[in-house]
Amino acid sequence: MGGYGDVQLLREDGLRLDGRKLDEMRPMTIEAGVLPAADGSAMVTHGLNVAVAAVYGPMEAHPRKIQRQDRAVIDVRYNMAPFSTSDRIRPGFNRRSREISKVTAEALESVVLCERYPRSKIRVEIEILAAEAGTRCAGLTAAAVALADAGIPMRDLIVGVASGKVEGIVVLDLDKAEDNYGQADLPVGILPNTGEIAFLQMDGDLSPDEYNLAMEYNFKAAAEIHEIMVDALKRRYEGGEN
Amino acid sequence: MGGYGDVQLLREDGLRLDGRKLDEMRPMTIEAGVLPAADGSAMVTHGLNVAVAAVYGPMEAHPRKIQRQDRAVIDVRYNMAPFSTSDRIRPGFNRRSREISKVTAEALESVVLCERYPRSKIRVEIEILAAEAGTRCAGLTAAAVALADAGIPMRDLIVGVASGKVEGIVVLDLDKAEDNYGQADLPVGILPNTGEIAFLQMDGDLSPDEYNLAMEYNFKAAAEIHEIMVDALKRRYEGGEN
Amino acid sequence: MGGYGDVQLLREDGLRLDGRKLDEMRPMTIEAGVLPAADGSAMVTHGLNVAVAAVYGPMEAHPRKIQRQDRAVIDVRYNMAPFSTSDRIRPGFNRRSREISKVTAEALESVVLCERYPRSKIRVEIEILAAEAGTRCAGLTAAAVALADAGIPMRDLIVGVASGKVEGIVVLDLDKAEDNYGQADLPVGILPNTGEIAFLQMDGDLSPDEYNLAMEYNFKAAAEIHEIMVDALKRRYEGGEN
Amino acid sequence: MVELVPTLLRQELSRLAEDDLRLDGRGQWEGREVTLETDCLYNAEGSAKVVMGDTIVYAGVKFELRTPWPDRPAQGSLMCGAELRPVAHRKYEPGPPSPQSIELGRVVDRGIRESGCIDMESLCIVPGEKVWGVMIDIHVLSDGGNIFDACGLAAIAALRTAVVPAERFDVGEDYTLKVKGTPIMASFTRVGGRYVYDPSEEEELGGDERIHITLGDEGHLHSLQKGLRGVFTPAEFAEIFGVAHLRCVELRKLVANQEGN
Amino acid sequence: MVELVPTLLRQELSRLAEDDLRLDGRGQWEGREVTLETDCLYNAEGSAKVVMGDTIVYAGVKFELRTPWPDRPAQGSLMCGAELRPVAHRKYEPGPPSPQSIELGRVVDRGIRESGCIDMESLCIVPGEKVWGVMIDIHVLSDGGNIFDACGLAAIAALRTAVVPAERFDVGEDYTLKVKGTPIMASFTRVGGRYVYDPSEEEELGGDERIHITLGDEGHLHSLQKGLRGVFTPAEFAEIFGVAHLRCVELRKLVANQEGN
Amino acid sequence: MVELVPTLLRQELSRLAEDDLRLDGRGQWEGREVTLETDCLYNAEGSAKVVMGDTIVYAGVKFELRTPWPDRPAQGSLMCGAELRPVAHRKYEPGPPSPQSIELGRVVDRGIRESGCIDMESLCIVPGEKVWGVMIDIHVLSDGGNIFDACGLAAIAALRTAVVPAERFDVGEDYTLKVKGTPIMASFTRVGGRYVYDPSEEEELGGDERIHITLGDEGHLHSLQKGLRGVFTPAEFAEIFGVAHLRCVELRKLVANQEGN
Repeated sequence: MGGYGDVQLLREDGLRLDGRKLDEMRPMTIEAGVLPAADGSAMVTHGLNVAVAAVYGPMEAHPRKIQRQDRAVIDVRYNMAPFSTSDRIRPGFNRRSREISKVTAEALESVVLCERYPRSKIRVEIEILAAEAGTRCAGLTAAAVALADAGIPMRDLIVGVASGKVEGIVVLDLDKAEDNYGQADLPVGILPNTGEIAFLQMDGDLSPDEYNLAMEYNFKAAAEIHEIMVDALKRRYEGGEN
Repeated sequence: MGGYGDVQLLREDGLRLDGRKLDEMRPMTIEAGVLPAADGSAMVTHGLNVAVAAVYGPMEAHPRKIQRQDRAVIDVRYNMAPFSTSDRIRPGFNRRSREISKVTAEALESVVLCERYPRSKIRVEIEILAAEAGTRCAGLTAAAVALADAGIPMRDLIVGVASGKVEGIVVLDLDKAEDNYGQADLPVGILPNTGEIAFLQMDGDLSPDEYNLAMEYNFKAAAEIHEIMVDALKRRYEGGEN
Repeated sequence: MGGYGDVQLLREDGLRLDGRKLDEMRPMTIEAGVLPAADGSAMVTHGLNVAVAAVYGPMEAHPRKIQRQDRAVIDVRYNMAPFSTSDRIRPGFNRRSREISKVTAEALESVVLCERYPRSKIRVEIEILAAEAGTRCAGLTAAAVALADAGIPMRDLIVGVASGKVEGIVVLDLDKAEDNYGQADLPVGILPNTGEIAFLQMDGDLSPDEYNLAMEYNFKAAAEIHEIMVDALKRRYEGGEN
Repeated sequence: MVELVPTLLRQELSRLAEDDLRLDGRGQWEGREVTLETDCLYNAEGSAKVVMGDTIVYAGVKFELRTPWPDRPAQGSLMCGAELRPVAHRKYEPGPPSPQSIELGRVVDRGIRESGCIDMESLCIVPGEKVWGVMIDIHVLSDGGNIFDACGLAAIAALRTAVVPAERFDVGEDYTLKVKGTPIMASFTRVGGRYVYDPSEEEELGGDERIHITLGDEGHLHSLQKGLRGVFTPAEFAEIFGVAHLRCVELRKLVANQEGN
Repeated sequence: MVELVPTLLRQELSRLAEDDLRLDGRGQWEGREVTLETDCLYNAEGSAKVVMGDTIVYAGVKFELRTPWPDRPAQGSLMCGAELRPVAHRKYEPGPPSPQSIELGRVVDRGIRESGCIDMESLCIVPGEKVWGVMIDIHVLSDGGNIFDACGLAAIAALRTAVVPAERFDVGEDYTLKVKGTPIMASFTRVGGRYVYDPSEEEELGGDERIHITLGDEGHLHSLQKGLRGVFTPAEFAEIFGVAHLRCVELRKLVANQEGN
Repeated sequence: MVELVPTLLRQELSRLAEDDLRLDGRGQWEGREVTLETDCLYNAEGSAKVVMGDTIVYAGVKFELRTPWPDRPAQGSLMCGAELRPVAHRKYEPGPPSPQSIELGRVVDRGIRESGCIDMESLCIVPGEKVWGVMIDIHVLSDGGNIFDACGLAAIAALRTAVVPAERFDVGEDYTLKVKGTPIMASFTRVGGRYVYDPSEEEELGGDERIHITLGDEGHLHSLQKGLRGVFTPAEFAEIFGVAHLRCVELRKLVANQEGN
C-alpha cells in the first residue's frame, strides 16, 4: 500500500470521491462464453477493470513432471496486457503475476472436482485488458465463471472481492486512487454457498477489529457478485441474448 | 527501409555508385563441402557478404513435440556472427534472426522431399560471417547447396535473390549503401527449374509496376546464380580442385 | 590477476600483512553433517570464507540426456550468495560460476566411484556464504567432505588449495588483498593419498621455477588440510560433539 | 505439440475446392463479417477491438518519452508487437515468444512502418533529447483463423484513434496522433490447391502456405510475406494481388466509418 | 517431479490429529526450538542465521547507492528476496525462481515493508539524486518445514543489526540502520483436518493449505497469505489469529534478546 | 544427448598407445598442419581464420567506445568470448551458452589477458570518460578436435592485426592496435593412458582429461586449465610442460610469418 501523500479520499459528507458509500462496490458486469476458441470463457468488467478468462481442458498434463496421479492440476496464467496500465508493462511474466497465478490456481483447485480427472491439466488463462485496482479479484471471478462455462464440475463457485482501508476508515472495493493512497487491502476468494475462504491475501495495516469489518464487507459484496455470476451463466445456457 | 537522407545512389551516367548496371548483381562465388565436421556444407561470398551453411541429418527429431509423423522437419538457425556487422551484435538470437530462420526453414521444406524421412529432423545452420546487405538471400542459397552436398533429396534447388528500389528506380541486388538509403527491398527464393517461388518477403514502397520489374530482375539473376550453384556442386562431386 | 597499483603486500620483516609466513595458510575449520535435509553436507571456514556443500543422491539422472549408461554423473552447482561479496551479486548463475561448477564436477568425478551407479546422478550444491579469496578451493574441499559424509564411495578425498605470487614472491593461500593486487594464482585439487591432481587452474604470470615452488607449497598445505578433513569426518562418525 | 496431419480435413477441403466451395459457404475471395470498435480500453492511449468470424483481437497504443537514437536525433520511434498468448487457442503454449508470434508482430509492424503513415519527425519534442516512443501491442484473445489481418486492422485502427498523452508527461497539451494513411493487410492461404481470402481456422489447419500483402492508400505494396511450407507461381500471385486491392479498399472504409462515428 | 501423494503419511497424521497429537510430540500450537545468531557473515552489512528444528536459513543485508524513483525523490528503497536453491532439499530443482520461491520472497517482503519498520525517507542522502537501496537476501540452506517463519525471522533480525556502510561509499560515517518495530510471521498448516502452528517437513508433506500471518509490534496485521489447495472458515481463522499473537510476541522477544547480547 | 562410451574406440586407442602410435600416424608430440589467414572478414576490425586438421575457426575483433569502470578510470577493457554453435558439430545443440563454451571462452580470454599483451591504459581516450572496449569473438565452424588451441591462435592473430577504427568513432585517425607479445596455447589430452599433443576429434572422443597451457613470449605460464574427468601426476605435467614450450615457439613463428606477409 502506498499510504502516503496528502490526497483526500473521503468527502465531508462521508461518501467516497466517486460518490460511493463505504460498503458500496463499483458497477460490475459479467458475460460468459465470450471467446469462441476456448472451451469456456468469461469477461468481467468491474469499475474500469476489464478481465477476460479462458479455460482449456481437461487435457493431458505435460510435461510429465507436473502430472498428479490422483487428480487434475490447474495451470493458471494471470497476465496484464502491456496497454492495461498507465505505464506500459513489458510483455512476459513478472514476479507479481507469477505469485497471483500461483495463489489463484490453488484457490481454483480448492473448488474444482480435480479428482475426476487424474493425470490431466486444466488451463486457465486470465488476461487483464484494463486495470483500475482489483484485477486479481476480477480475474478470479472471471476464472470461476469460465470454468463453469466450460462445464468443469465444481463444488462451489468462487467470488473474488476486496475491502481495504483509507484514511483510517474501512471501505469496500478500493478504486485506483484509494488503492494508491490507501492503508490496507484485503482481497479474498469466497465460496458463496459454504461461506468458506479459498483465497486470502492482505497487505498494509489492519487492527483485528478493522480486519473483521473488512471481512464483513467482503462477505456482503460476495453475495451480490454471486448473483451477477449466476445471471451470466443463466443467460449463456438458457438461450438468451448471447 | 531507411528511405531518407540526401545520399545519391545513382550516377549521372545511369550506373550505380559501384559501376553496376541497374540489373547487374554483385560478384558471387560458391564452394560446396567446406566444413569437414558437417554432413553437407557450402560457403557463399556475394559482394562482401560471407555466408556459410552446414547441414546435419536426417536425424531423430527431438524434443518429441517437434516430430511430424509423416515427414522430416527442417530446423534452421540463421545467425549473424558478432563481428559480421559494423556495430558488434550481441551473441544469441534476436527477433529478426528468428523470423528469417522460420521463413527460410519453410522455404527449404517446400523443396526437400521431407516425406522420405518421417519423424526425423534435418538441421540447417546458416552463419553470416560478414554482412553487406542481402544476407538472408546468401544464406538461403548456401543452405540449398549444403542440402544438396549432404545428399538430401530435393525436387529443385532454391536460389535466394533480391531486387529493390533506390531513388525511384528499380535495381537488382542492393548493396549496403543502397539498402540503407533505398526505398524498397524484395528478397525471394526461386525454384530455378519450375519458376515457382518458395520464399517471399518485401518491405518499403513498390507500385504494382515496380513490383513486376523487380520480380523480372530477380528471375533473370536467379538463372545466373543457379549456374554458379550447379558449378559448385559439380566441382565437389566430379573430383575437382576441392 | 590485478597485478597493478602501489599496495605493499609484504612487510619489511619478510612476513605478510596479516603476519603469516610465505608458506603459511589462513586458519581453517571443517564441520561435517551440518544440513539436516541433505544426504551429506559440510561447512568449511577458511580465513573469512564460509563455504557450505550439500550432497543429494545417488538418484535417477534426469533429464534423460544427461544419463550415462556406465556411470553416475556429478552435477555441481557452485553459487555465491548475493550477500557473500563486498558488492551484492545478482542471484543466478554467471559465467564464472558456471566454469567453476564444471571443473569442480570433473574433479569430483575423478575420485568418486561413479561406475557403481550407472544412469544415476549425484547432486553437489556448493554455496558460498562469505567470500574472501579462495572460494573455489574451499568449495571443493567442502564438497569432498560432504560426499564422504553422504557415504558415497570414493577412491580418495580431494583437497582444494592455492598458492600465488605477490610482489614477485611465491606465497601460499592468497587472502583478499593479495588476490586483488597479486600477480598469479594457482588453485589445485590434490588427492592426498596418491599425490595426483584432479583440479588445476592458473592465471597471471609464473616462471617455470615459480610454478614449481607454488606447487610445492600447495602439496605441503594439502597434507595439513587433509588432516582437518579427516578429523571432521571422524567427529561426525565416531559419535562426538556434533 | 503433436500435429497429426488432419488428413480427412484436407480431403474434404480438396473436394470442396473442386466445386469452388468453402467449408463455411463463402466464395473464394469473400471475407467474413468484420466488426471494429475503438476507444474501448481504459489506460490505453488508443485502442481497438476487431472481431472477424471467431477471431477476436485487441490492440492498445501506449506512449513513452525516450532519448532519440544518436544517429536520428530528431526522430521518434514506433514499435509494434503481437503476443500469441495461450488464451487465444488450445494450440498456443506459454513461454518466450514463439517464431509464429515474432513473425506476426514483425509483419504487422513492417506494414505500418513502411507505409510511412507515422512521420517519425513529428514525434520529436526536443531534438537529441526527448522524443515520443509509440508502442502498439496486439493481443489475440481468440484465434479463429486469419489473425494476421485482424491484428493489422486492430493495430492501425488503434493507432489512428490514439491521443498523445502530453499532459501526463508534462510536455504540453494532449493531441490526436497524426497518422497519414491506412495501410491494410490482406491474407490468402492455399486450401485444397487454390488460394482463398481470409482463411478460417479449419482452412488454416487443412491448408498450406499463406501470403500476406499490405497495401497503402495508393495501392502500393508496403509489406509482403510468404509463410509456411509451399510454393506459388507468379500467375497465382498476380491474381491474389488483384483481390487484395479490392479487399483492402473495403476494410479501409470500415476504419474510416468507425472514425466518423 | 512426480509427487505421489503420501497416502500413508496422511492417514497417520489424521489418526494422530484425532487424539490431538503431532508426529514429533508437540502440542497443536507449540513451535520447535528456535536459535538465532546475528552478525555471522563477513561482507554482509547485516546477517542472521535461524535454526528452527531441521530448518536452517541465513539472511544477509547489502546496501547500494541509487538514484531515487522520479515520483519519490526523497525515498530510498527496500527489497527482500528469497532463494529456494537446490541446496535446501532434494525436492528443489535448479533453474529460474520457482513460483514457491517467488511467493516466499514476496510474503516476507510484504510483512517487513508494510509494517513500516523502515522509514524510506531516512534512506535519502541527497533528494532526487542519491538514496540508499537496502537489499535483504534470504538463503534457505535446509528445508525442515516452515521456512516462511524462519525466513521472516532471519530477515528482520539481519535488518535490525545492519550497519549502513556510508564510509565505503564515501557519504559519511557508518551508522546502525534505524528499524522501527519487529514484524514477525506465524504460519499454520492444516494437518489431519485441523491447523497446527510451525509445521514440520512431514506435516507439510502430508498436510493441506497453509496460512501466513505477519503481525507488528502493536498486534496489527501487515500481511496475510493463504497458500496451497484448501479452504478455511472465518471461525478457523479467528482461532489461529489468536495463537499468532502469542507466538509473535515470543519470537519478538527472541530478537530483542539477541540484540541485547 | 546420449553419450554411449565408445568402448571399441578406447580399446583401439589403448592398443596403439602401447606401440606409441596414433590413429592418424602422428607422433605423440606432433601437431597437425596449421594454416592461418588474417584480414579475411569485411566489418571485423581484425580477423583470422585458422585451419588445424578438420578444425576450422574464425575470430573477429570489434571495438566500441565505453565509459571506464569507476575504479579504473584510465583503462580500457578486453573481452574474449567463444561460441560453440551447432554449426560446428552434430554434438552441439542450440540454446544458451553451454558450460563447454563458457570454459573455452574463459580459458582463451585468460591466456590473452594475463599475458599482459594488451596495455589497458593504451586503450584510454579521455580518462574517466571514454575508453576503448576491445571484443574478440571466436566462432568455431568445424570441430575436428583441439578447438582450444585453434581458438587461442585465431584470437591472438586477429588481435595482432586489428586496426582501431578511431575515424568511424570520430576520435582521431585509425591506427594499428598495439599488442605486446603473442601468448600461445598448447593442449594435451590423455589418450590410451598417455598424453598426446593436439588431439584429433577421435582422440578426444576416446580419451580422458585434457590440460591447456598458455605460454608467453618468455616462456612464462599465463593460464592453466585441466578439463574433464581424470587425474595427472606432477611428473606427467613436467613432461608436457616441456613439450608445450617447443610447440608454442613454433606457432608463435607462424603468427609472425603471417604478419610479415
